[in-house]
Amino acid sequence: MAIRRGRGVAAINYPTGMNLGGDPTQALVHSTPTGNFMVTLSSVDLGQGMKQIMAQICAETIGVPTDRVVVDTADTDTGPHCMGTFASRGTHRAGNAVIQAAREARQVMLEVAAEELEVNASDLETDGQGNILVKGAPQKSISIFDVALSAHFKRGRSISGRGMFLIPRSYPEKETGAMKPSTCYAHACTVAEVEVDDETGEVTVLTMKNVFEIGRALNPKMVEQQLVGGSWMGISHALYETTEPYYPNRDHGGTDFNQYLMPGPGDLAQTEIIVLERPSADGPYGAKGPGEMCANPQIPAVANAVFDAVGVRIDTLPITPERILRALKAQAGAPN
Amino acid sequence: MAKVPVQFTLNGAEKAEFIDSGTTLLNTLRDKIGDTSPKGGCHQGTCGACSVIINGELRLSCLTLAETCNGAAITTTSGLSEGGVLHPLQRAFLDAFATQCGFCTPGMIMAAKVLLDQTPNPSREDVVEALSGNICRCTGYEPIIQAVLTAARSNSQNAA
Amino acid sequence: MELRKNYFADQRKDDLHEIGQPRPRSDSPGHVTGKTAYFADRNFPGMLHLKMVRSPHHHARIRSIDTSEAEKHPGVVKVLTAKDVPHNVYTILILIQIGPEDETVLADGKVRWKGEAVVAVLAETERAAQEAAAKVKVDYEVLPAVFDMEEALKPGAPLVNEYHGQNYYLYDSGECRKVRFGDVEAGFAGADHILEQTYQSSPIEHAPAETTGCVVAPEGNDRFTCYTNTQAMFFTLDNASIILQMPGSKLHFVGGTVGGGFGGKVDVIVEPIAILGAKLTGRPVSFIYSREEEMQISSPRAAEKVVIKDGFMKDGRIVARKVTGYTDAGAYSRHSPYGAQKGAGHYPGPYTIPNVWIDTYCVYTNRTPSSAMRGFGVTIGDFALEVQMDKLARLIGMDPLEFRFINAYRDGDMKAHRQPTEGAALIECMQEASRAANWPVAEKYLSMSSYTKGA
Amino acid sequence: MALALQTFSTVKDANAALKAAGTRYLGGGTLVVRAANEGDVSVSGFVRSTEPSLSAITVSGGKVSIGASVTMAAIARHRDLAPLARAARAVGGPAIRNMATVGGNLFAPAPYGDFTVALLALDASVSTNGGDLPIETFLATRESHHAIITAVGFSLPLEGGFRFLKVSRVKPKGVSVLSIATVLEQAPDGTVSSARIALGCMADRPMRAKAAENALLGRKLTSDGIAPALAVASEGTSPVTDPIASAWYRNEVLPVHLGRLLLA
Repeated sequence: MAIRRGRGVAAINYPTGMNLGGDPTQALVHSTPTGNFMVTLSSVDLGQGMKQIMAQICAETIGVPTDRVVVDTADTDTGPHCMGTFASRGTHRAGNAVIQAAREARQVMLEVAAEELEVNASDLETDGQGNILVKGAPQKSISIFDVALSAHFKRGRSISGRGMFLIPRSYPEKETGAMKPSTCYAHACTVAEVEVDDETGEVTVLTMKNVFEIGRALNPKMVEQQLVGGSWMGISHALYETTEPYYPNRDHGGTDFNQYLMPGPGDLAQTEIIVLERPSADGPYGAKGPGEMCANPQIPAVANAVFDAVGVRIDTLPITPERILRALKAQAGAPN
Repeated sequence: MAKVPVQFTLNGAEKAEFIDSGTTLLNTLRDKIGDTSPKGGCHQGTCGACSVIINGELRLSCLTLAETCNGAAITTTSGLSEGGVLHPLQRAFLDAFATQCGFCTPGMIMAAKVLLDQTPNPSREDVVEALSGNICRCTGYEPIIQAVLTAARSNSQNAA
Repeated sequence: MELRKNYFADQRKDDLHEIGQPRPRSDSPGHVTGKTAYFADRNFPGMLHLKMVRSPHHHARIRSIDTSEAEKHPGVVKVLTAKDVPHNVYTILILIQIGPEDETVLADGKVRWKGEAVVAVLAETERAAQEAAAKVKVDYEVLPAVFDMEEALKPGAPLVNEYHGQNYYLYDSGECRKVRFGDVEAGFAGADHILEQTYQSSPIEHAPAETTGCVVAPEGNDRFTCYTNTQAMFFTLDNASIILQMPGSKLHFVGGTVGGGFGGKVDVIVEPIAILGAKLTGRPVSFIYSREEEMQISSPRAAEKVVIKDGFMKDGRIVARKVTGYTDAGAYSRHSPYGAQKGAGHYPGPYTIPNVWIDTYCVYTNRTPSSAMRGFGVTIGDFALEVQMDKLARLIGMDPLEFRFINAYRDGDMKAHRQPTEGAALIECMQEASRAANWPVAEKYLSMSSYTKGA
Repeated sequence: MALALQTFSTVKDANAALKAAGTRYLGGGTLVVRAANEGDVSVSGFVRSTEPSLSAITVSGGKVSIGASVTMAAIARHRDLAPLARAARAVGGPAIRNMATVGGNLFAPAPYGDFTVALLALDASVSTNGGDLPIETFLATRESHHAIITAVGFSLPLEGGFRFLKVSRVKPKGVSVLSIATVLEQAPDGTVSSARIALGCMADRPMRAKAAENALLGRKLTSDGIAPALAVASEGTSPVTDPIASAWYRNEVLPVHLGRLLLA
């Protein structure tokens, strides 16, 4: 018996958005009478944290702390249109729409503040803590709480804004395929280290070192959530997952979590995540979509590591112990 | 058809309901009593999202008939925080960013609670074993393992 | 996780108040206390449960359907067949003008995959619906089925889907989406080495913790509220509106808190039939996939086949790449025509190659209809591309990481689909990976930059 | 029809109720409640008995009796059953082990039923109110077995004489690729004097590896000593093919894992 070790690398990029279909998302932002802000969307949070990220984007743009922003999403009676949560588009598309809506609301807010402070709106700035200050004369200030009260009860203004972000549809040119399939690209390079049991074909992923370039980590802890979970799913795709384990025979597909296989908590690779940020030109605060691409590079990295370990290529996913064992036997010239 | 009575304590409060015989505890808790913290992820016993604690033991409420729980003390995740203060495990899950979609979270917390009740200073292997019946598709498990280890440490610090 | 701020610092503002801050998630307290409300946490008095009778065959003609015993079963309130669905033949991408309509809400005359929905049973309890579903009698004439994309594309193969008329999606560019850049044959002719390899994958299930489903409640005013875990609210509402021939103003969708999606909840499968059930009975309706349905009935990631032929030089430059990609849509389009052409836009990967030829096919077979999943149109392509890169490097005795540096795209490089590269960062990712994984590469690669155009 | 549960204080009364068509005995619920939840309409009612003996574990004079309602968790933590703890812990995750019973495990189809593999190696007897059956006889006919299992009995193996291995793809709790239980006795010179080897997943129910048992007799537990046993380990197997592994794979790796267990 031999446990053989190998490592493999893979490098990838990933497109953000659904340009080939046309890709719009809208957002509305308004303030409450006491200067809290409501973001209204129809975008869906699958667990990736869309609600929190939209709140941070709105807060940054308006100039208030995030806990003064409430996100109301995914009620079609109130929320304006969003294409949906897929194609790594949520943060990018909805984020841009929220920025636009928040900017418009911020402008009204500054105008009301300017009237209260008897200065020009262009001379005002926010401190990020809930106050509006005169640039260069910060002792002259007003709270956003008071500005909102004034707008509602005194000046009859709606501190609100509309956001619309549309990537117009790109139609591929028929003969050449010229097209603009994406808005911006995220990047990754992953190195996987594995051990392969050459008598059973079992693979243990020892380490997974992932470098991701994602534009901008809007909330680093939430980015980490996506990337750690994605790295796990990449390993799962590489080694475990299929609904048709014996295709072209279509029987024996798993119907539960015992028989549809994925790595358990005892199968975890030691996972390292490193994030680079090259802001995208058109993303909200430079963000790109990290949610999908983070599960891609591990698959070929594991495949290449398996080859490095035992010298057989498994070019069909998933790379199961059975496929490795059959390949090892073929390599050894044994009948199988 | 005739209903049968069931009676147990849920998170310390007495509950009595009339249910159809053969109803699972999961459906009784969710549909009759209105505690939706246990989730129905599979109804097969393969995902752990419906985990509850019955008389101190971790059980799957989807495979447990409510009638077999008469007189039992049942704990669910909705009953863990007291007076608006989160249980240390809940706090640790928050701090470790150990929830994404959140659907597996109540079951994970139940499994972790039983572990810490029985093994206050668990090893990583103990935690892995304790969570092994609970499926998470989002996190890759590591943040959850870390959350449980952190909660154990904070418990032992408080006790010291 | 480490943020490596030394890269691209000149392009970034790091002094923001809220952006870049690890704020706690506002939804997590609900998650850890079990208070977060998912669609299935809504329970309405008098709610009916919908169970689907499904095809046991991969491909069959339906001779007859007899629902009489099921209708008489105690607790059954309504049994639905194709004739009850106002606009039964649909396709979801019709909203962005990608037709034809090719799928039935409930099978009408034919089933094209094992598991296809044929009859919907609505009953007072899940158990009654299950028992009644078992009493529905469907008489099938089994037809030859095709499960392999190459077989399906051969002349004389069983026709999977009559709405297409052939076993592939017909793009405006023909049988496949094409990308043509440079002269790939000339590139091969001038290459030191040529390697052609085939890569394949199996369908992959999203397997979210929460299964697909919805709960529909009549509002009492001709409107219906649909609590759903769809990934796309208006996309689902608008498709439901078409299928039900019901103005969108009559529909109210509430969702946005989903127990995992990964692309598996974009198909508009459960909502229309549940709304129809609520409309025809006047009762709330719950239609929630069982775990078995989630694992075997809901769309998986497509099986794919990717053939890559590369011409490359001893010095490591790839001079020609030809990619033929096949996406197995299964029996119906759903999102697959989009995914296949997204692949065409993705190849030849993040590398600058002067001569490229890409054909991507969306093929129909009698497998479970596939659809979007995390990395749609790209994940399997990246597997193929990056294993191929490893093979090329080893063939010329070059370090696989250095080989990628030689070919990596940089700002300004023209891509095969004729967009200049912007915002590249592949080189920097590889540089950092070299360091993090202790995988040494020559100094000249460590001093490269995505900012400067390649040779 | 709703799925009513009938509870009886005696096994005798429960046995009588089980005669009704469609009724199934409710042990831990991991098999029958799941079947009902999944829409198995052949299940029309549950029957259970609360007779205390069903939950009893007795160990005396090296003889063990485990009531059919005893859970895997109860076995795993029982001081006198320490050698079996590994096999009991091989079943499911913690919640399943608190529910799954010895009686239910006897009926669990492959790839489940790991504990029964251990019972087969231990040459257990299976008890009902009608008497005792050797476990091999029971397993061969378990589909037609309608009387409630009340207990299993066996002799505790000698110190170190019992070995158990479960191989799964998912750790730490995945279901079996295969499982192996062995009860070996060795002469003072280290040669094997008696051997029982039971296999899980190598057929649709636990089976004995009789050829390997015979080939082990008189041999030492060394690489060379066990080689003849490994060579015939797959004799008579007809492994299941399921999403975990194919029959081919199970047969290929059986000798590998048996060898590792015997040399451990």
